[in-house]
Amino acid sequence: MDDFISQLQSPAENVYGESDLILMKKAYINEKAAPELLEYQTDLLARLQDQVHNQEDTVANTDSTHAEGSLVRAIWRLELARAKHLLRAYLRTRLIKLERHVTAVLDNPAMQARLSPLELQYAKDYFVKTGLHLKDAVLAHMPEEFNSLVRQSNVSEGHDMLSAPNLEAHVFVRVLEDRGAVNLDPEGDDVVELNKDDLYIIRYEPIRDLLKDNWVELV
Amino acid sequence: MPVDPSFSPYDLEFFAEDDVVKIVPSFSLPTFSHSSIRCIGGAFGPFKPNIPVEVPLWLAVALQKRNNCRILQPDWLNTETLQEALDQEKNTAAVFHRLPFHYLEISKILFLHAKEAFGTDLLKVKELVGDICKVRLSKINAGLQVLQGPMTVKLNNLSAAECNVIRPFFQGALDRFHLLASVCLRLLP
Amino acid sequence: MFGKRAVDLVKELSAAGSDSLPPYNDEQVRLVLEEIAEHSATLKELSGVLNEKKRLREAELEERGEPSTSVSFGDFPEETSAFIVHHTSILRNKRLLLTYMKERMDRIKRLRWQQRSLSEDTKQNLSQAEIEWFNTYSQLLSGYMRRDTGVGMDLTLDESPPKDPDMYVRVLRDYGEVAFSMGSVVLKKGSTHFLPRAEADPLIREGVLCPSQSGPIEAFNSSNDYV
Amino acid sequence: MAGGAVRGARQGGDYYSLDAVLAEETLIPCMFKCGSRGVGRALDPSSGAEDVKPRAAAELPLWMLQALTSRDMLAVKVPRWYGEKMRRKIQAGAGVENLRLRCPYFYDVALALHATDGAPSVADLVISTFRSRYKEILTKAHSNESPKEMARIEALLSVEEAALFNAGRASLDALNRWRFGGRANPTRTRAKRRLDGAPVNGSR
Repeated sequence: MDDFISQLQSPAENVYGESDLILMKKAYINEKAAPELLEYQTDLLARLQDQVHNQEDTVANTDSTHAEGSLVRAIWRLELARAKHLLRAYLRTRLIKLERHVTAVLDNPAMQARLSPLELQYAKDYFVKTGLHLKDAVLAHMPEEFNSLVRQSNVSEGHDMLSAPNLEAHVFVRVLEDRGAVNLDPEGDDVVELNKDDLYIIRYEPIRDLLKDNWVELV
Repeated sequence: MPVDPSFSPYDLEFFAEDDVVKIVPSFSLPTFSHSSIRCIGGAFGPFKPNIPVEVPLWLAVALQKRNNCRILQPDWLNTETLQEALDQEKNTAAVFHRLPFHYLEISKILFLHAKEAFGTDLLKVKELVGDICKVRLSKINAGLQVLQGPMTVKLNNLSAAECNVIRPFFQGALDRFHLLASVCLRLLP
Repeated sequence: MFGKRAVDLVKELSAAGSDSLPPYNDEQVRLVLEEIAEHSATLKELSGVLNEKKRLREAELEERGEPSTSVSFGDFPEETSAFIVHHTSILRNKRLLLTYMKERMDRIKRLRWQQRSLSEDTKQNLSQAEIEWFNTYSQLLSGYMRRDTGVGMDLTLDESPPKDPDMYVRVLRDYGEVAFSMGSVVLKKGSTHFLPRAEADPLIREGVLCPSQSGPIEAFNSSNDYV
Repeated sequence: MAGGAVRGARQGGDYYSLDAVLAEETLIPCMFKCGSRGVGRALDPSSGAEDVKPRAAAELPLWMLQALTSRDMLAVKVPRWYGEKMRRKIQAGAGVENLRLRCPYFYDVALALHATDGAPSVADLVISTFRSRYKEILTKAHSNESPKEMARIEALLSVEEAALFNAGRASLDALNRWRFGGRANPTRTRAKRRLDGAPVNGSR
């Protein structure tokens, strides 16, 4: 009977399906390759962190004194290490990008909305602490008209000291679904045909929305 | 300092370990349901002695290291298929033969941990993979040498390692071409 | 040339390379701030002169019964251009000073990703405020990584992908019997064993073991005791 | 910082970028269209005069130009390294020119000058230069020349080109070390890590 059930449960469903781990890997690759911060994968992170905690409990509660348990436990531990590595790498990549573009992110409500609550708090604290250090060392000793951290002087038009991500940078992109012609410039003079499985080096800006909507993935 | 958009070859190896290979287990797990291992990434198995099953590469290697399975040679990683791929690669300047996206990583891992799978062909297979990689890299180079300005470059069938190795240079060069050209365009009346 | 001192600060960092932290140049920073103060004083003076000239010109025109609204600072290019030169020099000095500080802060930050505290050698090269910045940043990062209030993971760990928790090792010299978590093993020179990585690591560092790619062939069929 | 220059190719550069601020130190030949009070000694020490006279020539750093040219107080001359002689050399084959010697930030300075002055010829020239040198940079970056030869080549390149050249070399080195390095996964000591926490073998 067991045999029969296991036959029904073809490994294909499990092995080939997009598990949360595979989704996490893709989210990490996209995040690392994109010049700007992407949307925080709230649900995916929550699910995967849950699964990691559950699995850790299972490992702790599995008898490893016999060979069978010890083998399975080793496999679980290896997979857990892989899952945690991905989670850490994803969060680390985002944190480094967040620090780099913190002023530009905080200056833009749409960018702020892409952060997790913890990241948003971190960004605010980081900005304040960085600003305090720069103020103590430099800005407080400058004439008043020049002592802003976001404007070069009080005659600056707007915030002219931000470090914004370079959306014109090129990225490697793979097309996931046939999309057809896509304009690369506003005039529509430069058009590229995006078909499934195509691989391109392309400017990030024109494919920004396609990435968000899962038409393409970064490589 | 920008976030480095490149991965290290070891990162790519890590990514490749999710690809599936076929193994022949030499064990079963009678006390586990369906003789399978329920992991975060799915339930792997069933593991029955001498009944082939597909598992991710990381699991295959871990089992093999513990003498619990034999990894089977993948279909695309044998002398005939590779020889064919190499010939095609040589005969077409602009087109790249379709290989697994992680062909270099997978073959490196298998050459290290599953030598037995290749039997006496091991050296020949290794050599073919090396030749294919060499031909492809020089084709990529030749293709990219003709770059004359800002453009979107199609790279169909390039592998992960190949993309990664050209990434820093070509992203930088294309960024530069684009920047220079966009300034020039603004000159036009 | 204006801004020379400040650019020397940035050149110091650039020449040292992104992996090192030259001593904090307190004196030079102070001199740059002084230069900025001088520019600022000159700006005030020039702006006084310009306003006075403009007022006089306007009065002159009004006296002649001509419209005076068209008078602008641009009518006095000698003072206006000097004003611009000083103003731009302040902006330049500000950018260079902040670039110097921020680049140093970035390098100090990266130290936190490698080590929890600063070595005495490194401290020698930092200002008091920079040492405080390291601590501030360290607290910030630790807060983000904390289990109760943060993500609950130490992000500074494992830059490289994880390995199998167990590994093959070859014994380099006779070491006798050692108790491992999975049982006791006699470490005899030349023999190969499959051990928990964390427990083998200290012995590898000691030179007793070295990592090995695979196990002994004879073991190939021997461990299927739960088939 | 090599990585910054590769990834950060953009107009004006980041406010806090070391390379961007250093590029703006480049001295450009100019002519004052009007006099300027009290800045003579600072801007042109050789003149020895307090004030700058109208039509006075001076070499001013890039960062100072825009504010003056936009008010028509300064005329910018095309620096010699973008001049007619250079143009002829480029046409004859730019591969051999030592750009580092002429202007370390050959491309970024051109873009900034162009933004300041709208000199079309300069933008045009640097595009041809990059186009004709690009292939050589790529080929050499992926060649098996000796370290000495590599250093010699790098010394001929502008800072922007050198960043590309080194990035290309580093990623190929990383691939080859991984493929032929012998060890399956070399242990990376924490001390060996780069300051930004990225693995040492990460290609830039």
